[in-house]
Amino acid sequence: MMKSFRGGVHPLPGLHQGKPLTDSKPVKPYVSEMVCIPLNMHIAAAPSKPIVKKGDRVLMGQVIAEAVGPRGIPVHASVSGTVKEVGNVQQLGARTSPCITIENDFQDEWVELHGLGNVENCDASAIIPAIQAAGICGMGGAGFPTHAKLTLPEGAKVDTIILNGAECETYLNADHRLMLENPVRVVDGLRAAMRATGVENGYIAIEDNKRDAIAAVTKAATGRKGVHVVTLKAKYPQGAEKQIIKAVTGREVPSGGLPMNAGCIVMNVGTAAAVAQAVIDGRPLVERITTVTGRVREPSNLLLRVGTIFLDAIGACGGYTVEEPGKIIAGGTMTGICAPNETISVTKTTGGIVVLNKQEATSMEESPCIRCSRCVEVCPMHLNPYKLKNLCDMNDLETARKNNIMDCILCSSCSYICPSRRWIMSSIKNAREIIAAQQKKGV
Amino acid sequence: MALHISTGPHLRSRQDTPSLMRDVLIALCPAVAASLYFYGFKALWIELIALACALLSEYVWQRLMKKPMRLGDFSAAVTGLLIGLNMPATVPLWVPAIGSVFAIIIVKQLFGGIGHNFLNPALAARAVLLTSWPSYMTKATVPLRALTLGFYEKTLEGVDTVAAATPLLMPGTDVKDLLFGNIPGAIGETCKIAILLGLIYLLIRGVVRWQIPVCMLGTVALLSWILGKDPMTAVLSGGVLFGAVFMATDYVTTPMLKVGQAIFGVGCGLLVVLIRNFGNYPEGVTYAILIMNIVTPLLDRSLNRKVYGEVKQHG
Amino acid sequence: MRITDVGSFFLFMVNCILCNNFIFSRFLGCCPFLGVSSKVQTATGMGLAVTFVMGIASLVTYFVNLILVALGLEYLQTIAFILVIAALVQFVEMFMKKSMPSLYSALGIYLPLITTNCAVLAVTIMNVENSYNLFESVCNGVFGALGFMLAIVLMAGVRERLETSDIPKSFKGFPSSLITAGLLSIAFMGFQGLVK
Amino acid sequence: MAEKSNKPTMRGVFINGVLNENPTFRLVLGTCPTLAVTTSAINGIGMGLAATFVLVCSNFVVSCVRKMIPDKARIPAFIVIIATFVTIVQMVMQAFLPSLYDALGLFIPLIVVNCIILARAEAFASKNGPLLSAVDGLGMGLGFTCSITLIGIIRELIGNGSVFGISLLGASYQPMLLFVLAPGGFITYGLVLGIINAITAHRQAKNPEKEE
Repeated sequence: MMKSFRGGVHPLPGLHQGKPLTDSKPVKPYVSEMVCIPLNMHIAAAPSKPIVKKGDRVLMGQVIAEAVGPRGIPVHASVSGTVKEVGNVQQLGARTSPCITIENDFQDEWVELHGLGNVENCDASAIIPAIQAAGICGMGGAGFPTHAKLTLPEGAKVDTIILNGAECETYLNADHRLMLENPVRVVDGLRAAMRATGVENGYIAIEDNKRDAIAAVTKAATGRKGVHVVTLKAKYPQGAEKQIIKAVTGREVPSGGLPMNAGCIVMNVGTAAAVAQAVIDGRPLVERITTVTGRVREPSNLLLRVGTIFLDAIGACGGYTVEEPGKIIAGGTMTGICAPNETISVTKTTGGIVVLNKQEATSMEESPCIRCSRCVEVCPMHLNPYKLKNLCDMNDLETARKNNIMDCILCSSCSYICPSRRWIMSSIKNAREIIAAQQKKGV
Repeated sequence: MALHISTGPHLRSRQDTPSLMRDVLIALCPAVAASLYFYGFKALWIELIALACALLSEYVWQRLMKKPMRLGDFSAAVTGLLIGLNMPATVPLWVPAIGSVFAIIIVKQLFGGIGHNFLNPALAARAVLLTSWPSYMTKATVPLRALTLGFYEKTLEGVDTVAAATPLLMPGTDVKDLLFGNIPGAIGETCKIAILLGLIYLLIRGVVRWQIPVCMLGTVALLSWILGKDPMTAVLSGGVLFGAVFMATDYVTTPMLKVGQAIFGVGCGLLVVLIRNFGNYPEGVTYAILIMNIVTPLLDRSLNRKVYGEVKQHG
Repeated sequence: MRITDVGSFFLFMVNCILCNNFIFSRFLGCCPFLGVSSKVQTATGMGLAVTFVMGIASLVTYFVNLILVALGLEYLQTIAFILVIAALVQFVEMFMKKSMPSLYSALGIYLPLITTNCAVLAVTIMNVENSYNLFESVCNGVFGALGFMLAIVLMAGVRERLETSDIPKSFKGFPSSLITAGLLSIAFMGFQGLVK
Repeated sequence: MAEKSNKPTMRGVFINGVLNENPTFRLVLGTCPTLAVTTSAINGIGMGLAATFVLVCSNFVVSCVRKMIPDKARIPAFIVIIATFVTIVQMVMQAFLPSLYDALGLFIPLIVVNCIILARAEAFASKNGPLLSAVDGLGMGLGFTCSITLIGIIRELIGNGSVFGISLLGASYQPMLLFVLAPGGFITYGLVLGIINAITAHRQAKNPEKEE
């Protein structure tokens, strides 16, 4: 039976979500001459502290910046070579980020690795430290440190771990290819997480537009304790934490709460694979699969070293098909973030690079709301986006708060479907930032 | 090189306001064709005049008030055409012209243009014309063309016009005549087959949802049956079907939530039966929908749905 | 129109609330209608307060009128009625403040405004002109006020919606409210003739 | 504006009432009669003059007795004064203008609660001398009369093709009945009000220094 949630959209039906460009392309590795590794690829903790300096020779997998605080994670060299620069570089977002630039010597000389061995037999209490040491954070997009997610607070009742293989974002196939090509590792990762937290039920939830991946994972999961594969209806945002919990377990995360409050932990399948590598081989997270697609000559799924420059990755796909790109998006077209330039780096969370041409990139002009009620129909949180947008425009944030603006998951379904091309999600996002700032001031 | 920067979504749905309005215009095509078939060039003139006046009013207003030009969203065209289709064939041409100007200027633009009018402009205009020149608006012609091809001119001369207070319930009209439109009424509303074609198109294209038309027609049928009338005739006579498909489904003036839309439909149906059977007007559709239009803000205000994760917070 | 049985009672009610609506067909009480209709909540409060006062005013003036007629002082009707209404509003306000503080906090602020609501004086005069008996007078007052309330609440709903609208500058405020009222009244014409 | 200059002159007060603070178009007071009786121009004039009479008299009397009335009993006292004059008007009209009296009907006694009159008594007459108050009443009254006659003319012309009962638009004119019905009242008033606002705004934009 296909599981789902209420609301949502089927984005870009004419292009089949942009997926066919790369869904049958096997992952191919690509290594660039230079990597620029940001030290703030994770959220919820301070950026890692660099422990190498310019001119140092580093080995692959060597810690180059160490974790700050209990939630922090270390950053490892993704190539072997010489440190060229330790300093701030423009990355995604408004401010620059601390980065370490390493020139690749193409030796791929690894540091010595110490794995725990088989996920089923290893010491369960050693799993979480191993995950932290490997520098793993959520690879689906947010980048929450995985060891922190798996470290449950006193009294938390968690009985389910869901691996998110929905990949509902447009254009991206990174998770799809991973599940297809390396299903055993995904299942291993889930088992490791289950053993580390003592949870009995593990689900791997995959949208029904990835039949081959479902088959592969089901095969890999056969005979593994407590592991179930769930087929989800292909719909956006099926892979959003709250929606996937609803679809898989029928439970709802309480307003303002965490998945934990619904007894669930949700992890991306990519993260699970990284966990498996960290536990079995002791291998840190230094590379990930990224779909490079859109207006590039050969859209592909690349296995990229963390810190690869976007332009190099695009170059590996034959370059642009247009003279000048209009937009380069880190992520899919629904929630992806616009790259300010072509020289930012692939991080642990970059699932895709989508290039749009000028015409696609030009912002559409807002026209008045015609009250078509489509935004209300699609909102996966069952809010009234049109009302929130009006309240934001009128700057009535108090009423907006009463109308559950803080429950919005910023999935942009409303903006996507709006025939008047209104920037509903943007307005809501801005208003929430103001409200959050006010609340902080209040405290 | 300057890259564009914005928040998501970076690509949008293909369906935009002009395409939705264009779909409504396409859905009206069968009704227009039927009106031409039954009433000939007179129908064409009425429709063109109404259309032209609506577009012109919109243009002049946006020009004078220095507002962004929005003729391209086709909403004025939809209003104009709807007004035209709601006229009886005998009407003098200045009547639809005044209707269009009133609809666009007073009902729509004075409140801020598209999306801000709280009444359906075409219906408000029809109500105004109905009150102002009742004799022109209620004089309905029996289209004889379906029976005796080519003699519709004669009916226009007034020989066979039925200055009927109740063009709805002509005795002896069978369902076939009702379906094909061989009954008196406004030029666009008589041929039910054409309107149903339009409805099917709108539903397939996802332009309208089924709630409002189905609830409205269902209520009319049910209540008429309770009152001892033939439900089939009640639904197929007069402007009920046209109203339910093209007027009551207007986005701007109907509720946002599905529940609200269902209540809206039921309310329309109830009022139609009420006004038809007990009121001053032979045809209650116009007023029924207008009244529900003004209830819409209250429906939107009072109806809430359960937000994800809301209940368990307290539990 | 008179009340003789249950059926005529319902017709009387429909007539007062829908067909001969105080605002939309009789133009009575337009000032508060335009002034207190920007929010649904306040409009509801105003409507309830008016219903309350109009019911009592109809009741009291019925007896006042009996006294005037007995004394042959019918020409003092206007003066007498307006004084009774003014006093009544004061009295209701004081009474409410003391014994029904919760109701007072909800409706209190609207009470002083009601003295100059012409609908109240009008309904008392209409009762006399139509020589309604006591029951009919009170019904006329209460249902008329409910019609007023319906109108003002609908109006407030529409105006709340129009808050975000891009209304031309010269038409903001009263002009657009008046035209809104005009359009509402067009819709209300549909109810005409429901009671013959 | 009257409040601005320390010593209001008669002419200033009068002009103020007719134009600058026109009760109908500027202060938007007395909306009920404005809407209800303006189905024809003659009704407008009749209503306007009746209200003017009451305004002048009540302003005069209120101003005369203003120092005798204790502050607490102010409003009831004003109402009694106003109601007295309204009753006089009512009886005079009934006797000499029965047809107009019938046309205006309920709205003659309702002059009592016309907010213009109470507002002027409260805002002007209770603070100024008798003569000045009477002039204020006259100005306000004539301002009111002119405005509702204007609305009456428009409604009668469009809705009936005539002005003051004289057919102007010819027999072939098809009157737009809506304008003499209830919705027409609201819409005409709203449109005229909006257009006057627009004209004022336009003028102010042209010569901004003249207004101050």
